[in-house]
Amino acid sequence: MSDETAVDTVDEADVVAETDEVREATLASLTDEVGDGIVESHIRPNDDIWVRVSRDAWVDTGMALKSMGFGYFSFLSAIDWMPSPFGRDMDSQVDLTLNPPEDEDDDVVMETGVAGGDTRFQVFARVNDIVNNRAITLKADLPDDDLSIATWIPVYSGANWHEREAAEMFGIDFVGHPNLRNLYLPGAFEGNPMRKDFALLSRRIKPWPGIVDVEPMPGEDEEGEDA
Amino acid sequence: MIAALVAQAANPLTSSEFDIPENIAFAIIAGLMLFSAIKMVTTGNVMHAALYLVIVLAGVSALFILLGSDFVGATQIMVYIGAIIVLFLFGIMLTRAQMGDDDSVESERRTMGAIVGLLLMVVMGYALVDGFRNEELVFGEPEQVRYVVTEVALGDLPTPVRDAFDRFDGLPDSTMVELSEAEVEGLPIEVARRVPGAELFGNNKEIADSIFSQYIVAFEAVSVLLLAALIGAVVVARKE
Amino acid sequence: MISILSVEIPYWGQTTFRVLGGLAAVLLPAGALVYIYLFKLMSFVQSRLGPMEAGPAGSLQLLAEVGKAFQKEDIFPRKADKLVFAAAPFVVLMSTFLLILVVPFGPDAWFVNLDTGIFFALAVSSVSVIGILMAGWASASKYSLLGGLRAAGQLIAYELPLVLAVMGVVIQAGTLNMQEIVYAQAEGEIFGISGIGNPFIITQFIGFAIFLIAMQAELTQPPFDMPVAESELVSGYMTEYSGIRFLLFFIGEFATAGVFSMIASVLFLGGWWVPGLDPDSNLFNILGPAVLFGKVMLVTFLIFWFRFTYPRFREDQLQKLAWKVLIPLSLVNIVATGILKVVF
Amino acid sequence: MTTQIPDLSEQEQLRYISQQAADARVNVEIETEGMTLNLGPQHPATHGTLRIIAKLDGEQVVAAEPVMGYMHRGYEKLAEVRTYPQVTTLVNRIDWVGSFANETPFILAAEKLMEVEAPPRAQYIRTILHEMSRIANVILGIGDMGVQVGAVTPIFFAFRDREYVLNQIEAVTGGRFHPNFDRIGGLKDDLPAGWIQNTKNAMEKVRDFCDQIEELMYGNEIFQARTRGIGIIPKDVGLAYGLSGVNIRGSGVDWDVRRDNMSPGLVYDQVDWKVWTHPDGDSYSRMWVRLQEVREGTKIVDQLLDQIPSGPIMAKVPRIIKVPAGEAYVETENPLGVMGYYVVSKGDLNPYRVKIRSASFNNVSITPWLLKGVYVPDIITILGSLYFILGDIDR
Repeated sequence: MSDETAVDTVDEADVVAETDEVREATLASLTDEVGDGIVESHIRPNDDIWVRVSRDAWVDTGMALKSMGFGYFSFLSAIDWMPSPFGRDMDSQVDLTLNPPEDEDDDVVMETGVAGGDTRFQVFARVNDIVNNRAITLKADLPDDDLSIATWIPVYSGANWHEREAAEMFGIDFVGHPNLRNLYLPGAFEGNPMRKDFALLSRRIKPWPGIVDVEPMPGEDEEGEDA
Repeated sequence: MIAALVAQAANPLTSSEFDIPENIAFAIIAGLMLFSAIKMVTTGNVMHAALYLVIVLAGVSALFILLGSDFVGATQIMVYIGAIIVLFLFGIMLTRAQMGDDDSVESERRTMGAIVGLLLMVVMGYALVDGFRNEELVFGEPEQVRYVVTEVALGDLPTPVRDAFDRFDGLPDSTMVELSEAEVEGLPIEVARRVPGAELFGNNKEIADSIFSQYIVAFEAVSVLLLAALIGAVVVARKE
Repeated sequence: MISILSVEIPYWGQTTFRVLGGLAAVLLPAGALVYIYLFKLMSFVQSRLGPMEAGPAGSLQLLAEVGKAFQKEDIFPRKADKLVFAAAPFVVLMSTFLLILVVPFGPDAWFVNLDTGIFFALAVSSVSVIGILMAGWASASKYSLLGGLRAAGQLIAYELPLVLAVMGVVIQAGTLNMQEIVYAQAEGEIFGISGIGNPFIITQFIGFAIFLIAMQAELTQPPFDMPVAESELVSGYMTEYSGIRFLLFFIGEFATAGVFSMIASVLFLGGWWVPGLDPDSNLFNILGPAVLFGKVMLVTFLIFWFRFTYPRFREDQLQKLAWKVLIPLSLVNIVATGILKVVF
Repeated sequence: MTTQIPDLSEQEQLRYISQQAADARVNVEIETEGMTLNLGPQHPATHGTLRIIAKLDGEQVVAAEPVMGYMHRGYEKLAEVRTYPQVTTLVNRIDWVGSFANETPFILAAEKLMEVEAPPRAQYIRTILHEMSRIANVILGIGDMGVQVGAVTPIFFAFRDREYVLNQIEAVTGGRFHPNFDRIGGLKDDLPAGWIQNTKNAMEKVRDFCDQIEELMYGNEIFQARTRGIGIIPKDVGLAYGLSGVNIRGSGVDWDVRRDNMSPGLVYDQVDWKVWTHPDGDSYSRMWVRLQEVREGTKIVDQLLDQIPSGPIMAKVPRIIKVPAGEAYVETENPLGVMGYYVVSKGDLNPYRVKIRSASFNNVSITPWLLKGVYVPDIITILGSLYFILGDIDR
């Protein structure tokens, strides 16, 4: 998942080199603070920085970042890396002919995104340093048998609602959260809707029409009739 | 203008004509007051009790107005309904604004209360009767009565009446003037018509006169007392 | 109003006339206010047209609204205190009808010529508080309760500047009788210049301003409309009302605006009298109501202008305004008036 | 690890101090029986279906808790089963008052993953439309604030002048509310003839609106009395809660994504404009900054209109869009604050995961802290000055 570093144009290279320094320095100072809490990191030059930390270092990393000037809390959420067991089986036939699923093999391979990952669920958050215009995306793996992580509320008060949302949507327990009730869903709702194995009911009932009307590109008027 | 006044004066409400509606009104008001007063002490709902009290007090005010003392009537409305009852309701709403009957207002000493009330009524009734024992209840013959004297008849007035007009120099030509009964003796009704019910009590002028002359000390004493109560209330409320 | 008829009318006939006259004197200005100001002027201020469909330029909209209210279901909240809930709008409206009693419409056109007219008016105007508190409590709704409490607090607070503002006029006129206040203005003179009389708005301008502000608060109109603040308390004490009872509150609001403006016109603008004309002229018995109505429209224009453009105070700011600004100012006004009265 | 302990305690100190400040606003001296007031979900003040459970002591709020979810539509889940172009239709409905601005960050994120860039003309038009939807939204927010404080007229002015902007958006996109006009790699269509001049006229009217509303509302003593010193958000509290846009600039933080963190695909760096801040952090300062932003917005639009280059409006992108695997986060300065999309792609037709970072969600999350100790009427003005759209909270 690290092929984004491929730079196509030449003139961008010097810009890349320059901004890289900033981000490398950020990463370096974070490493100083957190030490071996950092599992993996990834820098997309001139764009963004991802750091994966261990679950135990989650709060420490947050505090370290805050002391480094990343005082702005942007968001916190989670991601389920397990491919949906339903795949695209409810897509319309047109879509499936146009874009046949690439790997037909039945064993579900779990691939994780930038900065890697080992487990199914990953918590990720983003904080900004608004003075120096830096931002960093943090990730932390959650072991499959213990979906819990320490709350970030003592670090960033704004994490409160984000954690509640992640808790109800993914079933993650934020240890130390004062009020981990459902934010959006009714109190008695069963299931965690954002998990990949939570079926989207409307899709199960009625197949999606799919790409029925691909609009012509501007300039190539009305040529796409054959679709 | 003159014609109108003549018409007004020429069609006075004779006593018999006036008394019927007055008495009917009194009966209605008194009945309503009695009913409300009884309901007020028997209802189990504090809010209703306060609202029944409003009816009683409004009835008192209506009776005052019926007797022609509209100043006292208006004061009754302003002080009791506009201020005190509003305060009651305010307090009730702030503290125990619950719907329906409140069992805690049921008191076991109701009979005691009734006895005390009856005794009080007897005492007050006796005081009233005793106080007016030697008074002859004569309507319309106090010392000074209000009369409407019309302009057209001014020239025909006997001297004492003209003197009375001189006394009220500066008043419009035709207005209500206060004359003693003797001064209008024998005047034709077109000239001077008694304003019904406008006896010399309960009007602002007389009340002001008596408060600021005869009862000035009492009035000031009460004012100081009220001021002290006000300051005390502020001190109590602002516990430090 | 009755006495100008030279025929003999029995007492019950007079009473009927008075009741009908009272209804007309309250409801006609209220309707005019709602259509001209609330529907049309407000729309003009807000760059829209307002009602246009019912009748020419929407002139029958008012009837349509009343008809609509009559058709609606008269809903009682389940936990409401039914009797009090039902009676509350009538109490509010009753206060308005009691107010109209003492307003003179011409030299001989009045309902009751009370000696203590203005005092009576101020007294009965406080009755509407009871109705509002009843509505707020009996609705069994928190919005209503809060609205009722706010209304009571506000109405009590502004009763004072209202009364004190009137005191200046009373001192200057030397009477509480509304009719005689008109005469005092018609026959008065300003610092020796006679002929055009002395509308008290000139000498009692501070009083007039205080009276208008306090009146605005008594009417719970913006910027003093926290009791019905729609963005916080939905509709305050009127929240649970619907249909005909809501209409009664609505009528009460605008009828009271009209009647209060009548009182303001009588006190400060000379009532039914027009400067330069003889107040004793029989003409005013016919013209008087129209003149008064014109003055009412002037006063209400001010009220509604504020209503359309001003945001609303907070409850504590409103109380501060009453106790710290208006009341001291009106006391100063009274003292100044008293001194000037003695001096001149 | 030892070096950060002083810093850490400082942070905690700050948090403690702000918490104390919030507690101190509650008058605990007079104890009366509390009352729980339920504002909403259907309430005139919440312009939508936000519900606020407020525990009152008299008219003072002891604790307030917003309850959302009455309008939760699950766009993050729905986006996972739609193709990339179809997602714009969904996200249009997030902040429905400034719809076009919702599309921009998502499209930019997809473009970033695909490593395509829209042609310059498309970038200019995109920026213009983005800014115009900002204007259309913020105008309404200003008028709405008038309603919250009880003035009925400003909202009508706002609706009237917003219409001019919406007409222009409609003239390009064909949709007043939900343009759905942004495409990966460019725009759906070019500008219609005469649009530039008409838009300039519309901007002129918006500037007139700003002057009018400044006189009618901002200059009013009562408005100032209702908003000054009310709902103060200190800088660091605002940052910790992730407030963005006007709400953080009203607290004196000079941070605007348009200027500081500009994404490729928008051309805010080509024009001359100013980021306004206000040091007070109260309701009034937020509304004041909002008004200045509308003025700046009209300036931006005017300048961009003068500079629009000619050329194509669509880059070469395949007919059926498959986005290469990767992750990208793009945020833009939307009317309500910073809106960002964290898009995870696995090289498929559909995004694998879309995290929508909507501005109002963060902005409203401060309310439990902010509403503590205020009076009931101030709840309304504070909420009005935070200016949120329910769709932007619930998504």
